[in-house]
Amino acid sequence: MNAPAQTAEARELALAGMGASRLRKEDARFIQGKGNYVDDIKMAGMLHMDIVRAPVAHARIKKINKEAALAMPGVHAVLTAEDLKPLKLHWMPTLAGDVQAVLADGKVHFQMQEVAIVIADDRYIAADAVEAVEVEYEELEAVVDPYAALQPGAPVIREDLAGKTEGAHGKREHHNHIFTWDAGDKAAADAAFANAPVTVTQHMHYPRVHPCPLETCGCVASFDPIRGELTTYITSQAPHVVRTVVSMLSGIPESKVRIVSPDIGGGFGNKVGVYPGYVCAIVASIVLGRPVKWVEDRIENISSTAFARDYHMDGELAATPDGKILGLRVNVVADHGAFDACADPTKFPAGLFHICSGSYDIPAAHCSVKGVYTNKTPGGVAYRCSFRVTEAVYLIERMVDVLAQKLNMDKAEIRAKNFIQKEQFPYTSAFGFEYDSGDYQTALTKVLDAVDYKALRAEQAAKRADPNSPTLMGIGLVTFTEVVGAGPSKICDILGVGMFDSCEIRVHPTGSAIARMGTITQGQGHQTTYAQIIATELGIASEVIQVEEGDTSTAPYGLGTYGSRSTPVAGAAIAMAARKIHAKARKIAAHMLEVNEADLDWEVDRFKVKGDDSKFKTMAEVAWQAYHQPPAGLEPGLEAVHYYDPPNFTYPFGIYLCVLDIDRATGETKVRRFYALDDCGTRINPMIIEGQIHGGLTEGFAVAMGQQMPYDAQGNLLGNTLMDYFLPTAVETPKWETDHTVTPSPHHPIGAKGVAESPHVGSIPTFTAAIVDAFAHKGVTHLDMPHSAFRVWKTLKQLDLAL
Amino acid sequence: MIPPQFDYHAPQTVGEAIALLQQLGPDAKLLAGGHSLLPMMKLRFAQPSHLIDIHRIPELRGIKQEGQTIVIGAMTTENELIGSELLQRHVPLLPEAAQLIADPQVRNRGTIGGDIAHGDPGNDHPALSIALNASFVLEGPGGRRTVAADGFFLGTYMTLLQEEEVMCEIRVPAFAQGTGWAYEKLKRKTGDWATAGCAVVMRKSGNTVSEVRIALTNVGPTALRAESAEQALLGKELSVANLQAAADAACAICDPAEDLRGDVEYKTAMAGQMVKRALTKAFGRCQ
Amino acid sequence: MAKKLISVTVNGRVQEKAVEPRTLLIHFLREELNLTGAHIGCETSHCGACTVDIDGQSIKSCTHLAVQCEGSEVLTVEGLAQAGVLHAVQEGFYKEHGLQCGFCTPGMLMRAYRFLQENPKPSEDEIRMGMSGNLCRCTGYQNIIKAVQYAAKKLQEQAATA
Amino acid sequence: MEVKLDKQYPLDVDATRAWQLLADLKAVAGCMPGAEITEQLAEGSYKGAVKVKVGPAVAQFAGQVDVLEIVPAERKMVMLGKGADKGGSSATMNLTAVITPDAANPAHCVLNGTAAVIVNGKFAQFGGRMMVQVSDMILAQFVENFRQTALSLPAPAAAGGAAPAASADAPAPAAPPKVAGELNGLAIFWALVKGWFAGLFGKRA
Repeated sequence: MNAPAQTAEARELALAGMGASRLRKEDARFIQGKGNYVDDIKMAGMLHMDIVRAPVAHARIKKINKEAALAMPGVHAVLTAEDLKPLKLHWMPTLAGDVQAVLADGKVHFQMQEVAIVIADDRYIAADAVEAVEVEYEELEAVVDPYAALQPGAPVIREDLAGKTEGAHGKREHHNHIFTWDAGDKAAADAAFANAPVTVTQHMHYPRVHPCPLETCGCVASFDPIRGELTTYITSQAPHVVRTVVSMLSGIPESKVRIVSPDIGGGFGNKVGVYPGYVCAIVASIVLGRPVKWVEDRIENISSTAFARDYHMDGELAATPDGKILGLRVNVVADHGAFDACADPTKFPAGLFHICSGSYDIPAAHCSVKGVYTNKTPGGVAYRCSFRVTEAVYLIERMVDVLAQKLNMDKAEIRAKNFIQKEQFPYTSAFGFEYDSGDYQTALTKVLDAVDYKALRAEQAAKRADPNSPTLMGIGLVTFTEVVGAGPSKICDILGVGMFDSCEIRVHPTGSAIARMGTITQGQGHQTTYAQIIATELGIASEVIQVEEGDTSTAPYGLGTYGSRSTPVAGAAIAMAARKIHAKARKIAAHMLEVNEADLDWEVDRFKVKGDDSKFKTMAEVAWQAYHQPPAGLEPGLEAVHYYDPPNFTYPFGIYLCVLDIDRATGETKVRRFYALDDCGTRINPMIIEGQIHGGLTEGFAVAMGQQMPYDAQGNLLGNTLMDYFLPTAVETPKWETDHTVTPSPHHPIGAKGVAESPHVGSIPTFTAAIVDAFAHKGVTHLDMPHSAFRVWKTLKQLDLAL
Repeated sequence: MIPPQFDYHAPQTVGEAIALLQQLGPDAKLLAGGHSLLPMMKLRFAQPSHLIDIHRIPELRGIKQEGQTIVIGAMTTENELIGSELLQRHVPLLPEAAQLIADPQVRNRGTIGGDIAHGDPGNDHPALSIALNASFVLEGPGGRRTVAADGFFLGTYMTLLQEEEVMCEIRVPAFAQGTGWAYEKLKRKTGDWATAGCAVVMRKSGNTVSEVRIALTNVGPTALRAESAEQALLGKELSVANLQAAADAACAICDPAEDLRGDVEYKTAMAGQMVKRALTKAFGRCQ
Repeated sequence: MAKKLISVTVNGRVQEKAVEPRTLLIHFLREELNLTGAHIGCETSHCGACTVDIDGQSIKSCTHLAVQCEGSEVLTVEGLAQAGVLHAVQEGFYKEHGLQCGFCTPGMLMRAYRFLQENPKPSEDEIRMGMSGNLCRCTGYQNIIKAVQYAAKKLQEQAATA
Repeated sequence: MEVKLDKQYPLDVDATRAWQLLADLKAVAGCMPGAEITEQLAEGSYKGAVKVKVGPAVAQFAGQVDVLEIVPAERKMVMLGKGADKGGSSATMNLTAVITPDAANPAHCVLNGTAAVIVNGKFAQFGGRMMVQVSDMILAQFVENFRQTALSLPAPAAAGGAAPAASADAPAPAAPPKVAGELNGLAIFWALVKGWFAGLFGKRA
């Protein structure tokens, strides 16, 4: 493959390493229907589990009658909390330090909560049996509004916490209060506001939404009673964490628990948590000694697995009359549902929300987040974002617009004025984050030029001047910074396990290689991109590098894939492991060429003797030597493991601009143009990066324009099928224009920052900004999502703009 | 989401189907395209103990011309409507409107008869058939009868179709030369029901409206014929004022149910907008 | 309830099975025939992940009974490649990065396969409409459209040379 | 989800007979399409069942009805109905029904019903779109049944006279003509009811 005659450039091209738009290795199986998703897995003697769920949001369980269900042919068991009690498995710990009922223990706390499970020969019988389980409820008053939940007389949601005044994150002030978490310097912020010539405030609700991957959650649990070993195939973004939790819960030694994440049909944060269904399937398998499959349906997925967002935010900015921001204050009431099952680093009950000072040099800032129980589904996961960064970016970008409107300043100008300047990096924010690198102004200029921002504003002014214009034109601009790659284990852990990640690389005697990772791809193309990093580091062609993930028995321990951490953390682990191998290879090459290591140069795929191109050894030759006859004193073989504990987060950023037109007759919105410039540092595979950005923008579009979890006053979820829950088709989805700048991360081995979540995080406030901008001339400073035709029309109507 | 158990019957003729309906009683349901019934069964709202699949009855399929009438078999699918040259020539409203229903795959299964007989105010064909002045041929134990579309829809899921009857044909008068038509449907996304919809069939003489039928989708317990709106236009030009008068008259009969698509005010207003758009488009197509 | 004996040709092979009348086609394919390419995404005929081809039409197999397929020809993604050669739509999705997690892909492919026979030279808007019965959460559709365009071009070339 | 209903139904029945019927819950239940009282638990407290059939969908609610208040002087009856179906839905209805005489015509009266209906579970989630329209249809049929049942009662001595002190355990009236056993049972009849109401109110506005 690498004939000596080839030039270095030709050989580099042949490696398909970093920077190459290499086609995906994953695709061959997917395009031929040979993927291996959880529901594709069948095992001998496998039974099917289905779940009896609560029809109401808040009620006592008076009686459960299993008899009719048990009498049905093909039904093997019906289990309730009473049956799990002896095993102490009727409750389980959550990732947020709370407990959650595995099966409702005398009381249901949200609609569709798990009440009982049925295990039967097939899913049809199981479904029939679920209908046959009779549950008597005594309905209780439900609380769906977090503000109402905090009223003195509000119904007690969590009776199991009666008298507990201390939660996992400090004092509990009220029976429905979970925690209050502060960041920043309150005194400094208050001082900034006290003397500020200009202040603005804005209340906004970031609605509850659901990640809704196309594949729902499920698992196949198989307990071998003879070996005492548990194997579980599961839709998890963090199989190693699941193994630890399962071992803790079941008492089975971690060495006898094998968790496998096979192909995952999209995660977007929905598949981070450990759900009651998984636990029940595992218990059922242990109890019955047979494999048990559980796969939820779409209604169960939307209704009972982890939601995202649901932040009620009050933002305040203090500024000078010419628009220099002096201070930021934020107060949040966070609706966590019935159990605190957020998936955040343990020490951060509001995730990394305190990145909410954004891309701006804000001297003083403070935020306070209050977590509250309601009779809604638990969750609060990072839906295609790094823990609560989406909420943070939304808050600050909205606030900057509010300030611009108050000061009658251009929305691009006010951003430029407050940017953290290129030379300020590394920059420590008022909240204590150390931003690694950035060049916001260059990126902003590039975008404004690309879309001819001035001309757009002129067109908008003309439209506004015309009372008969059938449309309103809105321009949304967002200049966001993300914080991803959680994270340094000194501050980031999950259940006490540091948030490092890992890689093990083995170079085989003939020069091909295998790498095993603690992460798990859900469509990001790890098997393709990880190999590209190794190819560049070791001079081995991507084509002959196998990447394996998701099997806890073979892969080194890792915290998994979410929060854009795969490239920043695992990607770094790959480079570091490869460099250990590279160092050993250099020793072997020096020995083979009978020179000192210092006399060797590395070129693409080979070590060359300085000044003599004819004397070299390729990595393949070195590998053979490593297994055949390593130099004295060197152990044979050519492999390495690296656990990478990042020194810091990475801080990708982007400049997004959206132009849309609102139909004054119907409230419908047409996105005319969406321009997304992303800077994710070093780019490993441009094709995949662009694909990730298209996807993130589309999910952002869905959230901003239509997604909602419509609960009524009694806690009924009124939109939990894909008829109502908005997933856009190719027809509704806008065309995306992408662009980029490259500002590598100085602390990351290959300078990469992570990208897949930026388009989601950044696009959502861009759509809202554009919608609000369309009404800005009428004094509108903010409108809550979703910006559905109906809701937009209501605004048109109120402002007397409806045709 | 698994449907409950049932017995399956696949009659070859309408007679067999009716016999089965008589013999099996109210626990038997006809299965047309299945895209309304099967989801209801998966949710266990509907638990019929017998499904009678009328998909294999040749006499219920196909589109033919009988003099000035186009006769559409009740089991004709939406995509067959879209592809029909006969319809494109004589009743272009149907192929055009059918493209706004559901999505490409569902249009391969969804049938015009099923859409009409289901009696769901969200379905599109009820309003279309009213605007087209269509009539339905229903066959039951007592033989065949023909009923007008206008008056067939009694309430939500309630029509003149008796439990032992099968809808056989939809009979549509061919458009006279110069007829204008339009179906305007506001929806949240592909595959959704209408937030509001309006079907119009119209003729003009000179510059005034000489004939017009207006019907509304999903803004009441049933599809609604907007007679008062028709009256507001007959013999008049399609001026801005008359257009508005017609829209206002249509809004006056709207009684939509609030849901995620919008509240009563929005849906009613949107009905008015759809009426205006449909009338304008239809008038422009009149010759 | 009494099972019904059905005879269906799936990917060219005649299959004779006794099924419960309520058996959904998607379960018949996945559970009975172990053809797990078609997926279950929404179960309410909105997402299209279960799309297969029946007698020359794209159908959502989650809302179709196996018994309704008596005597029918069913084609699934597993039957798309001929003699180990990928079909143009499969090649298109690979070359244009038209998939990520891969869950919607079999349904997308089966719809694209049929759509390009209904409309061999589609415009971009026609592709968006033609594929509007299939949801994808990963790609944002832009590359899926490119993939269909790639396949359309290739199929036309094949037709020309044939 | 909650549906508030506030309806006035003019009846061609004198207030006395209308009230006599209204005060007899068992008989009133008989007028509800698909409803029946299965057991008397106590004075003014009954077990009952309702079968609602809407197109292909069927719901069977079993539950309890309690008469909270009977005020003969005002011809007012307040009741609370609670029920649940096996399919995972529950409903409660708090209904106040009052008969007001028609001043103009002693042979006529108006049946006033105000109710707060709360529906939870599957029906709220998936049937919400239909809730108001369906309850309108049910009530309309109920009223027609009520009307005919009332008319079948022996006419009062002095028409339009003060209401006799009726009570919950007044003798049940003669079995009324079976009009509509369940909703959607008789579509043709429904067409008539619709027509009849149209007659009363003029084309619905």
